[in-house]
Amino acid sequence: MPSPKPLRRVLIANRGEIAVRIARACRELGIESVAVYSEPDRTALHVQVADFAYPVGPAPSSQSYLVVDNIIAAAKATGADAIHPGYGFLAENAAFARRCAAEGITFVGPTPDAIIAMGDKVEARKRMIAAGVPVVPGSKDTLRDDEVAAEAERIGYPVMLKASAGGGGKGMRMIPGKAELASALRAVRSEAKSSFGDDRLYLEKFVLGPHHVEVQVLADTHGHTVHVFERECSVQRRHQKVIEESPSPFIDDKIRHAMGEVAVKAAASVGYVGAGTIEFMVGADKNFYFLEMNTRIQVEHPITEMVTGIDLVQAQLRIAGGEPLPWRQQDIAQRGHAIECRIYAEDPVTFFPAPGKISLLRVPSGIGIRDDSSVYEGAEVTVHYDPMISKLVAWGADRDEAIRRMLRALAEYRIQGPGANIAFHRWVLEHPRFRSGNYDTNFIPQEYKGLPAAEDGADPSATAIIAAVVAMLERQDRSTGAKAPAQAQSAWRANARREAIHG
Amino acid sequence: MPSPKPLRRVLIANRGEIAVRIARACRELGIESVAVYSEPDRTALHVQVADFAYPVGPAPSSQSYLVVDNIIAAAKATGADAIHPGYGFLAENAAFARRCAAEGITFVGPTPDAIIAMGDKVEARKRMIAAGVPVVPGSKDTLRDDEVAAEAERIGYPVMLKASAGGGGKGMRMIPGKAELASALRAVRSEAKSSFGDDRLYLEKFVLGPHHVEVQVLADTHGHTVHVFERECSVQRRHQKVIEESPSPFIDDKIRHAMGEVAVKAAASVGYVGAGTIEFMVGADKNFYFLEMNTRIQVEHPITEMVTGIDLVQAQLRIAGGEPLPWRQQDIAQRGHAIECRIYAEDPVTFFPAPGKISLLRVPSGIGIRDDSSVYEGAEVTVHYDPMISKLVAWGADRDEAIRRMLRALAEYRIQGPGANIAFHRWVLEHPRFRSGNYDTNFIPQEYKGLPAAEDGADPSATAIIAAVVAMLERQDRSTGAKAPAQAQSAWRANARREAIHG
Amino acid sequence: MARQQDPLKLSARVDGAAREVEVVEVAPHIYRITIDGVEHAVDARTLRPGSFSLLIDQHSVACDVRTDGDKHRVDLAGRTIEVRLIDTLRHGGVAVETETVGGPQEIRAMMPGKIVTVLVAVGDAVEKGTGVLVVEAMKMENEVKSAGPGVVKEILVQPGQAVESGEILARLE
Amino acid sequence: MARQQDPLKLSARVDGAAREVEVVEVAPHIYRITIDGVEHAVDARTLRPGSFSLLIDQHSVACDVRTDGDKHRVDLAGRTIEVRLIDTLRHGGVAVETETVGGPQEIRAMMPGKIVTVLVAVGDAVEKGTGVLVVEAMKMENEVKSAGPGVVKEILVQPGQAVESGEILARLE
Repeated sequence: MPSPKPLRRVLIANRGEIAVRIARACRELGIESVAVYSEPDRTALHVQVADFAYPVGPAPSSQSYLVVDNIIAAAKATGADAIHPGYGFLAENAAFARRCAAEGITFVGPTPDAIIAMGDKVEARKRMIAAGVPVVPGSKDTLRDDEVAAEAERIGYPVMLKASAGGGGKGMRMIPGKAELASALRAVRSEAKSSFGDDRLYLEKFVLGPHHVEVQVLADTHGHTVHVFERECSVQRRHQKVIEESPSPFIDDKIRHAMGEVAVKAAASVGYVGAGTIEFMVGADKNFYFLEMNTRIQVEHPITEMVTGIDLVQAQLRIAGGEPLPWRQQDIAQRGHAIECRIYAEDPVTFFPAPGKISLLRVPSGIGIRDDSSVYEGAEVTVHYDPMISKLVAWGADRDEAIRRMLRALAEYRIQGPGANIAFHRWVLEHPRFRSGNYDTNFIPQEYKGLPAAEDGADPSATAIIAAVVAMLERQDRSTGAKAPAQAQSAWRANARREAIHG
Repeated sequence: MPSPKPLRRVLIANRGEIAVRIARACRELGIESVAVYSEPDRTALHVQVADFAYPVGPAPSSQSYLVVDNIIAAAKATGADAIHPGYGFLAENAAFARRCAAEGITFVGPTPDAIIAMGDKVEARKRMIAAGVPVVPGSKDTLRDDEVAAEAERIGYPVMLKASAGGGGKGMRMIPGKAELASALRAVRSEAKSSFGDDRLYLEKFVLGPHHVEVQVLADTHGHTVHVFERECSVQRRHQKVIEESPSPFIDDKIRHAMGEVAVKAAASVGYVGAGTIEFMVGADKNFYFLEMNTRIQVEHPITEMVTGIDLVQAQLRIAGGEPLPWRQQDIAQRGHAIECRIYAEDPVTFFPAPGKISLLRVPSGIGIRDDSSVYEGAEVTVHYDPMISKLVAWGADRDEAIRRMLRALAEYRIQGPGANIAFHRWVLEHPRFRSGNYDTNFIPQEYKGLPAAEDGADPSATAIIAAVVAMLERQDRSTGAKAPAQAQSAWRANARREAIHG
Repeated sequence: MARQQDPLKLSARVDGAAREVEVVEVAPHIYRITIDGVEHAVDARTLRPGSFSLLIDQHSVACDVRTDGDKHRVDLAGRTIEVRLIDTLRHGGVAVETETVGGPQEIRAMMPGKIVTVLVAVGDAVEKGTGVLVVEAMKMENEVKSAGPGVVKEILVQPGQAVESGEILARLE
Repeated sequence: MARQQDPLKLSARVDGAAREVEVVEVAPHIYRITIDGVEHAVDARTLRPGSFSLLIDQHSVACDVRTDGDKHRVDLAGRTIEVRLIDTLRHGGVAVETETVGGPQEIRAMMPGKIVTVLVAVGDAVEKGTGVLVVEAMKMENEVKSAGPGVVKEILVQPGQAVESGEILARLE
């Protein structure tokens, strides 16, 4: 790979909010950015905020964002000297990183070897054991369909079935017992294939009452590695992170620093360069085990930026440009508390994806609020990609202030067209178990029984009825689609007006 | 006034972004908020974000927001137990504060006596001299029209003519010499009358090359006063602040702490309670003089919140509720750097107010960006009130990062309908004198000669021509207002399409 | 007010319950709305089609409403409540239910997507909540469940097939 | 491309300069636009009326355009540029100027507001930039200046009077 030189023009091999995030970091560093887009993404926000844009194919990511040749061709055509992969898509694809090097393009991320070492979950487990990093007991290697049942019995249910190439909560499922094995196997293999183009699977012992706590690391090309503290990611639905916070309310400073040191050791053991995340499972007993390393920027990175003041994406670009880290470990400190709510385009009740054209969008702002969005009013949330609309982040001087600020922001958030999980987030943030800070990954599965019918005290149905009546009458004011009842009511209204004048 | 008790329901006697700001602070503290609105403000944002809303009169503020009886009546009708005045309007009206006390309503601010002592600039000067706080030489008392000329001669031109009740950059004018005296006198008296209902004036020596640096203070009802560091406010146009930053790039830590101590002394000398700001004039020689104290929350308070992590409006509400300050002076620290750009609805070239209905609004967001807005898409910016649309704030780990981040945000900011001074802000932030951090209040008057025709390298006119051509052709796609040339071009287009197919 | 016209009488259905509604327009955009005898003073402004700022007895409420015939989906701060409004004058005071009660059940796609697997066969007996098919959309798999007990009568799709939102996937009886 | 139709020929006026423009539509929303001989590949999408996302030779440009007849006010990242487009086929290649050059000058209100003072009297000689009136709007006073030298012929307003945007306040000759 070419020796690091300051980046001049960076192609962003991604879409959505992370592509917007990277374009912003580039602009702030005086680096030009190149967006790539699939056909339905021509008018997507990431295309509008970048300096340049280039098409890479039709809607399916398997024919556009995942096609290495198309991405490389776009980089050549636009004269990009570097590629930032974001997360997902080609972010943890070693062959792609190697291809970039072969083409003389700087890959903003670790070396192909580090990606292979960590990207393959089974490989990583072996490496970590060797490096003396604690790991969760599980299968030594990947498994064929006919091997899974026996291995599951050996480890003992409940077990976790995981895609070897998986990550970010995708391609994994908890299997409580033999009965659920077959359907889980089918689902995870298909999800692994469609999401990562690699359907190899392995099993891990399922730790009960586990916390998912991850540690952010940064490593430069001069051999320096630091950790940027932790993120608590235990609010999960179907193993999908929904809300993250930093610092973790579960661990104390002693464990915090111990995990940080282990994270640095884990990263250094594979010669890691750039921004990466070490995911740990922390048991109720506060013992922590290495789960996996994500060799890329993380969806939830903003909460770390809010509490440390460090711009992680700018750091990625500077590191890729050959700059040394400007901080020693002791220069990095947490201040206050940050929470992230992932706003998904989904039905608020069924959680089914609910795409659509955004007809109204009012995003909260003001003190302590950050919104990393992929959309704008008039944008289309399509069925082709992840349903994440934006990441809403709140910072507070302490955890309680951050929670109350987030609730304020969620109350201001208005979106029409796609569905959105605003009400679900409010339910979580108002839940005593979350408020106490003492929750694990079982929180949602155990506590969530659907949204409560009414909010404390208020009579939402009376308000809803009034809103509906107003909508009916005001709609007729605009005299659109006048129908029988409309006429009747218009007559009633004319009469009302007359009376009002004479009365 | 009633002995402090936790606030339950706060009426916000204001409009625009500060009313929205206060409603947010209330919600975050679990306090109910009551908005008041003039007729054209019925659908203003501050009405929508509050829990309750009550009308206070027609458009002119002299018949609505400034009418004490209407505000008190609104508080009674909605059962508010406290009133937050924001800034401007009744914020520094001692009679109003006294009336609140008489009605048993908590006034979120200092005592009437403190308002009088500081609100009257001439009074304040006397008090500060007595307290040993350095002040700018000037007239001992307010002046009649026939006295001004003689007094100006005595002090020596250039002089500053100021409204005794003035503040916030309003009701003041620099007079270079005798010739300009008459017109300045007329203008300032009328502005003072219309803005403050009090046209008393006084004169001050005009300090050359001055910096406007102000210090934020907080004082509780238990006798504790702290300062929350400074804001540099020297980027002014017609004595109107346009951009503020914190920390000040002009002063060093020694002066920073000295000013902080003097500010605390000044506030304590009048038994100040709540949030207030001591404005200083700092000469090129770094000597500083007390200018005035604003006995209210300041427009530019967010930059202090960004660097200290202290929510000043929440602090006001807690103090009014009788809570002691939770910090000692040594607990308060500055972290990083924050800049505020005031987005005004004005013609980008002439700076004349340019109101209108907002047909498009795209507000920047993402890392380090805060927007305190008074509008939404579809809202009307009326001619009746201040032209400020929003306050855009950028935080960075250092001053350079904050500036580059703000430039990124300004590049994303899109608003159609009213005019906006986006391009002007970009000009300031890109100006070497601003970038150097070594600028005083003469910066704009001396440097600004209108916006540069073209930006570095780019050919904006070619881009503009292309945009115009597209607008012309796409407009005809929507076949609106088809006219002669439209027909011609449509024919041409039909032909083009045919060719494209057969060609 | 001394005199006034007859109020508009409506029956509102929300959360299964029926509520009596009377509406009087006092002035343009100003209404007096009575629900089960409880009167509310309402000041209603349309910010844009379907988006409103309401003042209900001084309470400020922002809401968005999607109207489809007599069905109104009301979004209150992220919480969606469906309200049906029936003009009782028109229906002689009887609210007409249009939802199918009982009878053969249709399993429909909740969103556009691709069929991953069919979990049942024709003739299978299913319980309420039994998984019938797995649909993939937006890179996530979603199990479509039976809304009630029944027997699979017909399966109209097969794995790999793309389906539209609302499309009928299977029939039960 | 082998064959193509005749390009649309336009004359563009921006910053006083006239520039020759040729437009060829290659496909819907895809144009080849030549300005003074320099060719640009343009992919233009309308996000909403007057708001566009352009790709000009791979450069991504977001812009908003307000069109009034042949005048187009183009907003590029907060910078406003006025462009006049004249169909040269229609005008035989001659761009017609409509701005009044010289002649009696009219002083107009730049915004709605209230007259605070009149600074001149009929018969006064004024220079370019001489203050003629003071108008208050949005709580700020703004001096309306003369755009060129002349003599005050007529004053149509008086202090305290409310004026509309564009209203004529005074005439010079």
